[in-house]
Amino acid sequence: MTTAVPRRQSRVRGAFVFGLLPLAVLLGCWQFFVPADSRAFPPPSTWPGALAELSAEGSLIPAVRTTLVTFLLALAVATVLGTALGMLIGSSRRLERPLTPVMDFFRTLPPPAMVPVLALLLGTNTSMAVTVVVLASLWPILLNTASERRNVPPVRMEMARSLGLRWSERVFKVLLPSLAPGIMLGVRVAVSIALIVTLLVDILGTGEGIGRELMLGQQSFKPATVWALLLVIGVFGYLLNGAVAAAENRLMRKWGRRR
Amino acid sequence: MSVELMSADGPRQILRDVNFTVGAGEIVGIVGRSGTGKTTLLRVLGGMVRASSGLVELHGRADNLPGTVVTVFQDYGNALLPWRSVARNVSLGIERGLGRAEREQRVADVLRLVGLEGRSSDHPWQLSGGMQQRVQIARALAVEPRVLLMDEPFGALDAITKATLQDVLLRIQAQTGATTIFITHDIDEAIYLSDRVFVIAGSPGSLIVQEPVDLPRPRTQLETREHPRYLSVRHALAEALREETA
Amino acid sequence: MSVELMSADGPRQILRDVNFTVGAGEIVGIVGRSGTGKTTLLRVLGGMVRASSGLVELHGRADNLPGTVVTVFQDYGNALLPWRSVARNVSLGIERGLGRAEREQRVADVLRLVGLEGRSSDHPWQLSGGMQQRVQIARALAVEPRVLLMDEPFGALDAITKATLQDVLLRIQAQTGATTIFITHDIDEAIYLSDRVFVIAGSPGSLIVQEPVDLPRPRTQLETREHPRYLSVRHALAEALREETA
Amino acid sequence: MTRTHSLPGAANPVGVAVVVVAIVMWQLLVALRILDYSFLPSAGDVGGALWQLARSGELLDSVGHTLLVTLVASAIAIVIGVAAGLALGMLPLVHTFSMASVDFFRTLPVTAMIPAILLVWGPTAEAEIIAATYAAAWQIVVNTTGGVRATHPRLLDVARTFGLTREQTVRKIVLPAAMPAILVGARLAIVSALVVAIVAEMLINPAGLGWGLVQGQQALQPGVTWAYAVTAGILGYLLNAGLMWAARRMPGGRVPSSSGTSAA
Amino acid sequence: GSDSTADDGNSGPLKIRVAYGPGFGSLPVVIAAEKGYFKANGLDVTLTEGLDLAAYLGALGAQFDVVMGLPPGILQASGRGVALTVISGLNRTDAAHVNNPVLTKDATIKSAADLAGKTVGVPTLTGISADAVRYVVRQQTGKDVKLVQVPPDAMADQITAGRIDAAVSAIPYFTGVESRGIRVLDDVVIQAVKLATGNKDDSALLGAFIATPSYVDKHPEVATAWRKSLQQGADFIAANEKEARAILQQHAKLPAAVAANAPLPNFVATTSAADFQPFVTIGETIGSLRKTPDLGTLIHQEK
Ligand SMILES: Nc1ncnc2c1ncn2[C@@H]1O[C@H](COP(=O)(O)OP(=O)(O)OP(=O)(O)O)[C@@H](O)[C@H]1O
Ligand SMILES: Nc1ncnc2c1ncn2[C@@H]1O[C@H](COP(=O)(O)OP(=O)(O)OP(=O)(O)O)[C@@H](O)[C@H]1O
Ligand SMILES: [Mg+2]
Ligand SMILES: [Mg+2]
Repeated sequence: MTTAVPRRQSRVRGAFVFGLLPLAVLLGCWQFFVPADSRAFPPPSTWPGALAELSAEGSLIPAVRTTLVTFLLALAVATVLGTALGMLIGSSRRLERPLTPVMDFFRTLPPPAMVPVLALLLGTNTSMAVTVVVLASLWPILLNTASERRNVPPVRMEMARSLGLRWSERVFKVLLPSLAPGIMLGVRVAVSIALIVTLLVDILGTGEGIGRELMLGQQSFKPATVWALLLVIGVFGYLLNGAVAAAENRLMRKWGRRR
Repeated sequence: MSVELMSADGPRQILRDVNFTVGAGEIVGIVGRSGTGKTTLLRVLGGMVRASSGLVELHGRADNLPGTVVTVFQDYGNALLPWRSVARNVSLGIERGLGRAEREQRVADVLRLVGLEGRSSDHPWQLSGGMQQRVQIARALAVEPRVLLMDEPFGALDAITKATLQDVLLRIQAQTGATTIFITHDIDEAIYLSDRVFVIAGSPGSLIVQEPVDLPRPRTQLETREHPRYLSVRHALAEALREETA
Repeated sequence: MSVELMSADGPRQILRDVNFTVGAGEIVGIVGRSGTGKTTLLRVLGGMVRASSGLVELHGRADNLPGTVVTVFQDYGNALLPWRSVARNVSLGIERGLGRAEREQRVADVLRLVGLEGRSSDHPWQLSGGMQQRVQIARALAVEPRVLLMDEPFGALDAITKATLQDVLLRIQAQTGATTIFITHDIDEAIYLSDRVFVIAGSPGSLIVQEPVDLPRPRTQLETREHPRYLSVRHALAEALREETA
Repeated sequence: MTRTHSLPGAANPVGVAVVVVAIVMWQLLVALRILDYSFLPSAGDVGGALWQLARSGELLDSVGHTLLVTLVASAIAIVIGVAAGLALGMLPLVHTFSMASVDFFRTLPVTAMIPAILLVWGPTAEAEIIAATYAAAWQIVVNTTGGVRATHPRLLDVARTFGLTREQTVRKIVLPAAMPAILVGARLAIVSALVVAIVAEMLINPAGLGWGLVQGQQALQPGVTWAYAVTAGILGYLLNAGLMWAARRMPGGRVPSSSGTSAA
Repeated sequence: GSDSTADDGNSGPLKIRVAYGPGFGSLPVVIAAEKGYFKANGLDVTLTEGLDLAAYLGALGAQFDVVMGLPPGILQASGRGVALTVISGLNRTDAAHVNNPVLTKDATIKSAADLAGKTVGVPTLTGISADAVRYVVRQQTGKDVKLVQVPPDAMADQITAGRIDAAVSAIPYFTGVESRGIRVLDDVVIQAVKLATGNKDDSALLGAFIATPSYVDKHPEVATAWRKSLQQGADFIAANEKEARAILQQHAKLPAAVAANAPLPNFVATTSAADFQPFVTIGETIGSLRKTPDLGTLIHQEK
């Protein structure tokens, strides 16, 4: 933990690139060992073409935009809501006990079952899509925040009170930063859930976005398009998580928690 | 006042019938064996724990105005914010109200008082134990509290730093007139700083001695400790602490 | 040996050219001002930090056998396992090798030595600061280490508990012959316990004094402190510490 | 202030009361025709359908199937996820050379992979288990990795000073320190496994609650559809409660209630 | 492949694995299984019921020997080079057997052509109804229509709630919706087929069963036996509608009223290339069909 600071930085950057090694190996094996005419597993070399075709149709960019808007909006709402609720639930057993059964219940309702109901109540528009995605991706943030809240040393909150900090100061200057590692962890999990559910809602709800292209590809037997889109989604997830991880790393370094 | 806390086997009484009044501007040192409830008493005074019976009043009021009663905690490791630099830890209590320039001035001042002027951009985990405790003291001083509660403030410090900070405390207290209550394991420190020394003893802890220290002020490390009254107070306190053990 | 650590503005040298040999069974006390690198030195000895130059050898070997060198940390608050009870914290180092009955016996023994026999089922956060530190000491004693490193072990304790534990340490050390290196801010404690007292001073810290304490053993709190040699050692050390400040 | 952290799952009258209030509200909203959709039946209708399904034994069969798949998938996911998370959290080399791929793979929607899974494993419970495990494992991997990496450095110093072997350090220090994060991961994972099992049942393997849901839709019986959805929710709650119950009883694995130190 | 027939032929009925979508449309399959027609025709059928027909089609030849498909999907798969042969038809829609009517509350919508620019619910975004709506609107107005996926059972509610302007329903989901003030318009698939054939044709194939050519080569008797079984099922339904409905009710757990009153499609086990021609036109027009398959080899020809 001593001279690791400069190395740590390069390790983070290294992880960002070298971490793709297993994926590269997998794709390589796929390319060379799976027969070129495989119906379900077309070799990766055919994917860019499929993507280009989609892009030439003019449907790729708008689809990506639609999906991105829903996803980012939902992730932002889920982060704010999850943090706020997690903070409440983590700080009070009196709130946690009555809410847990209801929360666990709603957590388990499969999103495909929620979509029709919310479509009824809210309409098939972006706000419905965002609601569904929030309802699905809220939980990791909420649970991680609550768990982190229970682990904040009591001395820290007492200190804030003792210094005469206002409620808002205690929350924003002491509590939220204390919870940041937990929130970050929750966001990292939520990112993938939110993306997956956004795609699902693309299909079931708004009928637009990458999810729709994915399903069209699947139902019209264009496996290369499907895999290419999955690659795009994966790369997007990887970039996004890279950003979250970088933020998390910075944070943890400030915390003195990284070995 | 009495205090009960929960333990593995039900509630356990920590403090019993502790009653006292501290005058404005008075300095009170609390001594007592480990685990007798000194920290708990300070927590009650600081409003962090509710007494199961009895109450705490400040200037005749049961509720504290924010920032008037500030505590320096024993557990400095958790009382500092690891993500803030030393300077920003110190400024935590004065970020509201004070202008930027004035705030930076005040932070620089208190850091100089505790001898950490060069370390303002380090983070707490880059400091030694004693330095962390000094940051905590600086943070408390920065808000210029009316009542200062300190739990073993100088416990992690070497003799020289300790003596320096003791004198800093006395000087600042004389300037601001802040009522000061502190816990220490060092009888000499208790006497040197205080107007009265309390001894907490027993389990559950109770206040067995309130020894007045009528030594003249300003005090100095050399002269005060040679004063005859100093020795007699020291004797009385040592007696009280020893008796309890026997 | 020298040590560098990273700070906000690049690497900072913490210790410079600290070289010494400690004989088997010797007791060494380290004193020095806050922030001079005492804890860092102990971390190097305990293998938690690598020296940027030089090396540490134990009985001529550069690598430690597990459990032979045990450290008691300064920040007891972070060093105890919050999810384990007192007894299970203490048994951490002896869960391998020892039979269940023998282990429980040993845990009970060391808890009695540090005066916590009634608190074995409590969790660390239910203990006072001094009690937590005693749990940490008990945990180290339980493994019967060949080298015991302690960072301000008795800093959070009142005078009586401290004296008791000092004598416990001396008795156990005499029985086991463990090499003991400890940091303290209390010169008297350093002298009372040690065969040699080291003074670390300056920034970066260096070892400026290695004062032998040739007081007879066994030592007792009353007699030893009245020994003429005691006073002369105390004088020499106080001098060394003061000089450094000037 | 008590810091004993009794976990949910024990008798929880207040929690039950909240559920009852929610059900009554639902019934009222439908009865007062504020919610007036044939697709959204009243709580009473759903209760009736539930009772019918329970009496005919269909419910038990469906629950049995889905529960089994979920439990097996969760168990596999927890074992694999914790192991992988420990490796990623503790071995910098592993972290460097695979974390980015983890981030890649866990963003892939399982639903899109279900056809591929069907192709390899067929319309079987195994296919469901594979899909559910895939979805669940990532949550544990990420949470375990995060929890492990946030362990206070002093605790690792303690492990080192007592000469704990790597295995002991993991078992006695790192795992318990990361346990709150792992438990959160497990709670998320169990629910993921359940949801994906249900989706797989709707799409490729006609069995269990998922198929019951589809049948309710096909049969124009929203009561039945909702009965299955509600059952899924109840199952989710019970699985969670069971997980927390098991966590409390894990040998030596008391859930730490506080990573901080005494307030004393 | 006559040698392989000898393998199984002697040792009892041939085991085949079949996947199909649930619902009224596949009633003959249920009846054939229930009444033992498969067994009588030498087939030992293992049935798998599920929603994702595309996934089943993808697993053809691997996990399944015979799967159900809808004409647009079959054409797309074939056009994409998936080796497949249609071995039987299943059900049809025509003026007397309306299967996919447009539902709406909007007074301005009189026919499918009025859906231009509207939001329309369809059961799946790539199915027959979706293609048909898009085709009709495109042909008659040159405009587009916004499609959203809505589970058929939720369509009436969505219309009532004003979330969608109209929906393309399916048997049996439009039964009784008039009582909620929803109008049931013409079958949009029939309309599309009429448009695509220049009014020559007014009936459309809705479902079919397919196998891989190699499987059919290896087991030439399967196609015949399968078709025969389905036809027997269809005949049974025609002759014993009540009992057939009871079996359906039992199988799909339908409420008695729905099972008794919902219209039944027209079940026909045979099919021909002509049935697929309109869908080729539709698919090419709306762009869902990129490469047109060879209709001449698509349908299984008995040798
Ligand atoms: N949160 C708590 N729950 C239960 N018991 C507690 C709690 N905090 C402290 N105690 C108990 O109360 C008693 C007094 O503790 P306190 O911390 O006040 O002692 P202290 O006088 O400050 O000791 P020290 O000098 O060692 O810091 C101890 O026996 C301790 O175990
Ligand atoms: N992790 C770290 N990163 C950077 N600098 C550090 C780190 N740990 C300690 N230091 C610096 O090293 C110097 C010596 O610290 P150390 O903890 O060894 O002092 P100490 O002698 O134990 O002091 P004290 O008596 O106050 O505990 C200090 O200036 C401190 O700021
Ligand atoms: Mg205390
Ligand atoms: Mg130190």
